[in-house]
Amino acid sequence: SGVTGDVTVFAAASLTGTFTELGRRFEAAHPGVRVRLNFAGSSALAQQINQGAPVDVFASAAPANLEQVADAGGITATPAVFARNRLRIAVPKGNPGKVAGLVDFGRADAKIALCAEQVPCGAAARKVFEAAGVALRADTLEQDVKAVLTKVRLGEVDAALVYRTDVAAAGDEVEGIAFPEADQAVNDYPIAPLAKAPNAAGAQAFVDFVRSDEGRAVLAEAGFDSP
Amino acid sequence: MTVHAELRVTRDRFRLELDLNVAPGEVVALLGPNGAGKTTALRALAGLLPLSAGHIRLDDQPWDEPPKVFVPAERRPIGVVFQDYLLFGHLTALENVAFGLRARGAHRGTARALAGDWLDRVGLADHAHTKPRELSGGQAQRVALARALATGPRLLLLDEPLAALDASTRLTVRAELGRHLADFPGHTVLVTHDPLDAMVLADRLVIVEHGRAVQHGPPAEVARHPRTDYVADLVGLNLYRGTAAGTAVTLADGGVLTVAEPASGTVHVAFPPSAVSLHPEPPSGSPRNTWQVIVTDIEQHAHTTRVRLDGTPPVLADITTATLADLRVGPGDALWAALKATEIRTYPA
Amino acid sequence: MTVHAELRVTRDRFRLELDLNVAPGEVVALLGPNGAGKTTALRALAGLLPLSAGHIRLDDQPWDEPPKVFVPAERRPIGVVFQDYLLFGHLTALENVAFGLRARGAHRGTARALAGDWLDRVGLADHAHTKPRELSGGQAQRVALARALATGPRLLLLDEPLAALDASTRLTVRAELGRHLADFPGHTVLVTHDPLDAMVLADRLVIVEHGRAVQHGPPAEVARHPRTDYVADLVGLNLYRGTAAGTAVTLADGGVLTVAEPASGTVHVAFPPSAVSLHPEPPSGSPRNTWQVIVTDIEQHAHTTRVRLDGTPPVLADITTATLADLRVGPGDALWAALKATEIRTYPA
Amino acid sequence: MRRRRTRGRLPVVLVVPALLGLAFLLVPLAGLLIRAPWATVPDRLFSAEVGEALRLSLVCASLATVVCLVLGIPLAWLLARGDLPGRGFLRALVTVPLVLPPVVGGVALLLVLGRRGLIGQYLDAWFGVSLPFTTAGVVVAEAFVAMPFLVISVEGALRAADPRYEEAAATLGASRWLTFRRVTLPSVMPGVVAGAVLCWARALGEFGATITFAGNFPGETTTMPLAVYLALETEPDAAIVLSIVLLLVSVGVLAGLRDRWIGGPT
Amino acid sequence: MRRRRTRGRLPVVLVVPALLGLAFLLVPLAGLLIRAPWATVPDRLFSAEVGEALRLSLVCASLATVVCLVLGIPLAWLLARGDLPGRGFLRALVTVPLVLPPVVGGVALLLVLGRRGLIGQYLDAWFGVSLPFTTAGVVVAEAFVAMPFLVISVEGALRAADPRYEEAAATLGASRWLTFRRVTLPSVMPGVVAGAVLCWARALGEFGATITFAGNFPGETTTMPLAVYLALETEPDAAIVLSIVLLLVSVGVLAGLRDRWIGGPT
Ligand SMILES: Nc1ncnc2c1ncn2[C@@H]1O[C@H](COP(=O)(O)OP(=O)(O)OP(=O)(O)O)[C@@H](O)[C@H]1O
Ligand SMILES: Nc1ncnc2c1ncn2[C@@H]1O[C@H](COP(=O)(O)OP(=O)(O)OP(=O)(O)O)[C@@H](O)[C@H]1O
Ligand code: MOO
Ligand SMILES: [Mg+2]
Ligand SMILES: [Mg+2]
Repeated sequence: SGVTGDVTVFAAASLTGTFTELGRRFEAAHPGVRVRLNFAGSSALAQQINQGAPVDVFASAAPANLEQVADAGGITATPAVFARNRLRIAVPKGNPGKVAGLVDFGRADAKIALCAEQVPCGAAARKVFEAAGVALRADTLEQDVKAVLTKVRLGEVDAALVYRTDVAAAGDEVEGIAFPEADQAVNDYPIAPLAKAPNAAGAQAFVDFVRSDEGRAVLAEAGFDSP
Repeated sequence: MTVHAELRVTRDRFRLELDLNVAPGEVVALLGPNGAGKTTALRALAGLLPLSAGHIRLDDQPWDEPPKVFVPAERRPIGVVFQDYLLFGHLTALENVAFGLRARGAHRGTARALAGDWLDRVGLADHAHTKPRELSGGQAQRVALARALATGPRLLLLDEPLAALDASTRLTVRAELGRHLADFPGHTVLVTHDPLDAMVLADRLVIVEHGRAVQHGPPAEVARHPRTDYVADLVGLNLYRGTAAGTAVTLADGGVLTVAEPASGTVHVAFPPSAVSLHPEPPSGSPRNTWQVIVTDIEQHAHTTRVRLDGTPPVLADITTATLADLRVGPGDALWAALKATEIRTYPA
Repeated sequence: MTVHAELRVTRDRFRLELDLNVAPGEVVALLGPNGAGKTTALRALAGLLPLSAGHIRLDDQPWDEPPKVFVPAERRPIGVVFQDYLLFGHLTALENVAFGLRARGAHRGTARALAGDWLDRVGLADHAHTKPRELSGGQAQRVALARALATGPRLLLLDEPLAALDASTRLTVRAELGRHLADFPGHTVLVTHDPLDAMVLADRLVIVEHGRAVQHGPPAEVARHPRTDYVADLVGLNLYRGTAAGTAVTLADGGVLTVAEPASGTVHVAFPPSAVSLHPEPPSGSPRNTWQVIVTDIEQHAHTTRVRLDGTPPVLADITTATLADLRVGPGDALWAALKATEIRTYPA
Repeated sequence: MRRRRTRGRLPVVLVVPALLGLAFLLVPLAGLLIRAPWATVPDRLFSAEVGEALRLSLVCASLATVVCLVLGIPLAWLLARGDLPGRGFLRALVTVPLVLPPVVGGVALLLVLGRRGLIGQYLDAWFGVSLPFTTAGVVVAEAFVAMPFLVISVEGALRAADPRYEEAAATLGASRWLTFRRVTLPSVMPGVVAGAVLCWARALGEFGATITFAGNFPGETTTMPLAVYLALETEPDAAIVLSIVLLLVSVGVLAGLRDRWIGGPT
Repeated sequence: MRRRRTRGRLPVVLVVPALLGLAFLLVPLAGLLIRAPWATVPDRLFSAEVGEALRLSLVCASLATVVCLVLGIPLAWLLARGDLPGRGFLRALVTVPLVLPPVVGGVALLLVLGRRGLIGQYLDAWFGVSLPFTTAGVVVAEAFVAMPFLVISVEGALRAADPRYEEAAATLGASRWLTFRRVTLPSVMPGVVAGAVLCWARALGEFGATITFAGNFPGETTTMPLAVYLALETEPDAAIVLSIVLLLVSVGVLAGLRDRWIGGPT
C-alpha cells in the first residue's frame, strides 16, 4: 500500500485496550508506519482538535463529540459508526445487594452509581430508565464509566449501569446482568478522518482497517457489537 | 541549697572545663576575655547545652549528669538575660515581661500588673506597649533584664546585663540590680566585662581564660592576690562596704572616708589603686582623705608596682617603680596614704 | 568634601532634629542616653531611613533631600557597624568581611586576601572559617568592625563598635580603630556610651538628648565648658596629644608628663579631673607629676567643684567644695597640681 | 508629599523573570476571560445549581483547611523540631499524597475508609458512619490532597526560624507546648498563612480524589470543579464561565483575607 | 554514650494531632500497598513503557521545577519586597492556577499557546514552534500548575526573614540583585527547598492539565499519571502498581535530595 509515516489517532479513553491492539496490528500490516495514539475523554479530544491539534483520525465514544469537530469544520467526510455498546447492570462479586433487575435500582437501601447525564453512558442510562418506567435514582453521578466501575469493584455501591465492554474487561471482580431495556439505548462509536489530516492516506487506511473484518474481530472480542 | 557544677563541654575546637559552686544568696561573677567560654558556661547552667561530662546539681537535686539525668531548661527554676536580648518580636515590652509569669501559671491580670511593676523599675513604664523592634538597644536590654527577674528564679544567669546601657542608666540599673541581688535568696551567676560591675555586684569572682578558671575568690581576695598581671589589671580596685551620712562614709571594717557625692544608708565605695598616693609625711592640700598605713607587701607588675598597705582601712596603691625608688620603703615601713574625695565612686548597696 | 546633614525624622512618638557637619578626616562622636536617637541618626545617614525633612549632602552631592533626591544605601560610599552586628549567618567570618569588597567589584582572591588581613588586624585570624553562630559576642563584633572597615568607605558609621569587647581587646581594637581613623581621609560618625572612646577617637562631640543636640564641639572644648551637669559628668577628662619616649610624654602644647606604661611615638594621654590634686605648696610624696598652675575659673557642679587651671599643661581638677573652702583660692591664685603617673592612661594615637 | 524612591532600583535580572513568571501564570487566565461567553455569565452565576456548588466548594475547602491546620501544623513541628529517627524519610513520605494522581488518591481513600475499607468497614458496622458519597467525604478527600502543602510550607518556615527564641522561652519556664503556641507559631505566621492559602486553594480546585472518594451528587458532593468537569463534556463555554466564577470568588476571598491576616497589627 | 533526652518531653497536645495527621496521610498509602498485586510488580517495573513513562515524568517534573525556580523565585521576591501597588491583589491572582481545575488549566493553556491560541498562532507562524502534544508542552503544563506552590512558599519565607540583614548588605555596597543572591536567597533556602519539593511533587503528579494541553502520546507526553489513567481503563490493579512505583521513586528522590540540601554544611 501507499501508506507511510505516522498516523495520529485520537481515540476515546474507553477504546484504550482495543485501539492499542488495532494500532499494533495496523503497524504490522504496514511496515514502517507508526500509529501514534492519544487517549483521553472524547470531549477533551474534541477540544484539542478544535484548538488545532495535528490529527489524522478521531474515534469518539459518542456522535456528539464528533459533531462538535464537524461543526468547527474539522471533519468533512461522513463519519462511520464502527462499534456499538450496550449497558449492563454491574454488581460486585457475589451480588451482596441482591440486585436482579432495573427495578431494584429504586430500592431505598441499595447504593447506586450511574454516569452523569453529561457523558454518553449517563444519557443512555436515562433512556433505559425511561423505557423501564423506573424513576431514575442514584447516590452518585460519575464522570465516566470507569469511575462507576471502580465503585462497583470496591463494593462501594450495590449496583451500577456500565457498558458490556467494561464488565468484560473487569474480569471476575464484577458480575454483569443483562436486562431487556438495554436495547433501547445503544451507544454508537463513530470514526472519521480529519479534514486537515497531515497524513490523509494513512488516515483513510486506518479508518478502513478499523472497519475491516480484522478490526471488527478485535472489537467484538472486547465486547462491542458490530454496527 | 548550693549549686554545684562541674562544667565539661566540648564544642568543635573549644573545650570548657569549669567548676562552679554557688551558695544561696551568693553572686558569682564570671570575668574573662572574649571567647573565654563565659556564655558557654551560662548556657550549660541554663540547660540549653547539655554537658559532655561533669555534673550540675542544685543541692542534691541533679540537673545534668551525663549520661543519665538531664532536666530541661523549662523545668529549671532559672532566669536568663541573653547577651543579645532575644526579646519576642511579636509581643510588646509588657507582654515580654509577663511571658515568664504566665508560663509559670500566673493569671493574665496578675502577670501584667507584675510585669508593669518591673518595667517601671527598669525605667521603661512609658514603653510598656512598644514592640522590641521599636526600642533602642539599651531599652531592649532593660526589658530583657525585667523579663528574667520577673519570674523570681532560684538561679539567675546574666550575660552582660549592663553592657548596652548608657552611663547614667547603668548606674540606676546597676543599683537596682544590686538591690535585687542582695534581697535575692537564690543563686546568681553574672557574666561581665566590667570589673566594677563584678566587684560591686558579686560576692565571688571566677576569672575564666580559655575555658578554664585561672583564679577565683571574693573580690577583695582576688584583688589583693591577683595571680597574673591580667587579673591584677582587671580587678585592681579598692572596694569597701560602709554606711553613708552625707559625704562621710563609715566603713564596715573600720575607717571613715570622705566622698564627693553625699549619700545615705548602706553603700559601696570604690576607687582604683592608682588613685592612692603615698607620702613620707602627712600631705597638705586638696586630698580629703589621708591616713597612716604600713607597707605589708610590694608586688612588681609590668609597668607599675602594687603596694599592699595595712591601716584603717587597708588599701592597695599603684605607684610607678620610680616613685617606689624615691620613697625608699619596704615591708613594715610607715607611710601616709592620700586619696581625693572626687576619686571615690559611691554605689547604693 | 564635607558631610552636611540636617536630620529630621519622625518615628511614632519620637522626633529627631539633629544638625551634623563632618569635615573630611574628622571623627564626630554622638553621645547620649539610651533612646536619645543616636541609632536613628546613623540609619538616616546610612540611607536606611529616609528623612522626613532636612537634607544630607556630601559636599554638594545630595544624598537625601525630601521630597526629591534619595540615594539608596548601596550607592552611598559608607561603612556601617551595627549595634547588633548583623553578620550574615551562612557566611564564614572571612566571607563576611570579603562581602563588601566583592560587592564593590573586587576579585574573589583579592577580596579574600584583604579580608584575611582585616581579620588579622582585629585579632581573629584564627577564626576566618568560623560561622557567626559559633563566635562569641565580642568576636562577632570584631568581625563586624572588620567588615565595615574593609571597604574603605568615605563615611564610616559606627554604632557602639567597642561595647561588647573585653577590657584588653578593647584597648587593642580602640588603638587599631584610632590608627585607622587617623589615616582615614573620610568622615566618621561614631556612636558610643563610653566618654573615653569618644574623647580619644573623636575630633568633635555631639551630645544628643531626646533627639536634639544639647551641646557640641571639640572634646577639650566640651570638657572645658560643659553646658549641663550631665555633660560635665560625661566628658570630664583631661586629654592631651604628645610624643612618648619611655615613661616621659612631651605634650604637643607644652609640658611633660610622666606616665607608668612606657610607650613611644605619638600618643594620647588622658586622666580624669578627679585624679588631679591641688596643693598650696609643692607636694612631696608619690605623685610623679607636679607643676604650678593658676586658677582661671571655678565652676560649681552638683557635688564637686571643677577648677579650670592654666599652666603647662593647662588642666581641669575636680575637688570637693570642702577642699575649695580649705584652699581659700579664687581666680588668679597660684597652686600646685599633682598627678600620679599611674592615673594617666596612654593610648597610641 | 510625593513618593520618593527610597530603595535602590529594582534589578532587571529579577524583575524580568518575575514579570515573565507573572505573565506565564496570568496570560492563560486572560485567554479564558477572552474566550468566555460573557452574555451568559449573569444567568449562570445566579442559577441555583451553581450557587449550591459554589457554597459547597467554599464550605468544604474551608473545613478541609481547618482539618489540615489542626493536624498539619503539629506534624510540621514534629518534623522540624522533634528529634525523631528517620525524619528525612518521614518527611519524604508526607509529600506522597502530592505525587499520587488524585484519582488514585481517591481509590486509596476508598480502600481504607470505604464501605469495605480497612477502617471503613468498622466505621460502618459499629457507628453506621459511611464517608463516601457524603459532604464529609468531600472534606476528607480535599484534606488528604491538600495537607502536604500545609505541612511542607510550615516545616520550611519552622526551619528558617531562629531556635534561640525558643530557648529563651524555655528559660522562662515555658513548656514546649506553650513555647510552640506563644513563640514559635507567631514567629512562623507568614509561613502558616502561605501554607493555609496553598492548602485552601488546592482544596478548592480538587477534583480527582473528590469525585473518586465522595462521588458526585448535586447539593451533597458536587463542588465547582466537578461541575466544571461535567460541563466540559457538553458545553465547554459553560465550563469556562464556571471556572471564572470559581476564580473570581477565590481571588476575592484570598485578597480579602490576606489583608486581614497580614496587613494587620503585626 | 547513651542518648539522653536533652529537651523537654514532647507535648501531647502536639504529638497526638501530629501522629493523627501522619496516619491520615500514610494509612491510605498502606491501603494501596496492601491491595497491590505484588506478584506483577517486578514485571511492570522493568517493562519498557513504564520505564519510559517514569523517565519522562522525572525529566519533565525536574525541568518544570527549574522553570518554576527561575521564574517563581523572582516573582516571590517582587511580591514580598518590591513596593508594587496592588500587591495583595497580585498575590491572590498568583494563586489562581491552584484553584483552577487542572483540566480547565489545560484548556486555558490551549487557548493561549495552542496552534490557534492567542500567542501560539504567532509562535507557530513565525518560529514554527508548537507546544501542544510535545514533551515541552508537558513541561509547560506542569510548570503552570506547580508554580504557585513555589511562589507562595518562597514569599512566605521572604516575609519571615529579617530585612535588616538586607540593609546591612546595602550598606556594604551590594546592589539589590547581589543582596538577593548572596544574602536573601541563602537565608530563605529552607523555604525555597520546601517550595521546590512541593513544586516538583505537584508536577510529578500532574494529570489534568498535561493530558489536555500536551495530550497522551506514549514516549512523548505520557507521564506516569497518564499511564496510571490509561491503566485504570484497562487493568485497575496495574494502575495501583504504577502509582506505587511512582511513589517509591519520588520518596527515594526526595529523601535522597533532602539530605544533600538540608543535612549539608549549613
Ligand atoms: N555553637 C558553637 N559551636 C562551636 N563553637 C562555638 C559555638 N559557640 C561558641 N563557640 C566557641 O566557643 C568559644 C567560647 O564562646 P563563648 O560564647 O562562650 O565566649 P564568651 O566568653 O561568652 O565571649 P564574649 O565575651 O565575647 O561573649 C569561642 O571560641 C567560640 O568561638
Ligand atoms: N522602628 C521604630 N519605630 C518607632 N520608634 C522607634 C523605632 N526604633 C526606635 N524607635 C524609638 O526611637 C527612639 C530613638 O531610638 P534609637 O534606637 O535611635 O536610640 P539610641 O540613641 O540608639 O539608644 P541606645 O543607646 O539605647 O541604642 C527610642 O525612643 C525608640 O523607642
Ligand atoms: O470518551 Mo469516554 O471516556 O468513553 O466518555
Ligand atoms: Mg558571651
Ligand atoms: Mg542605638
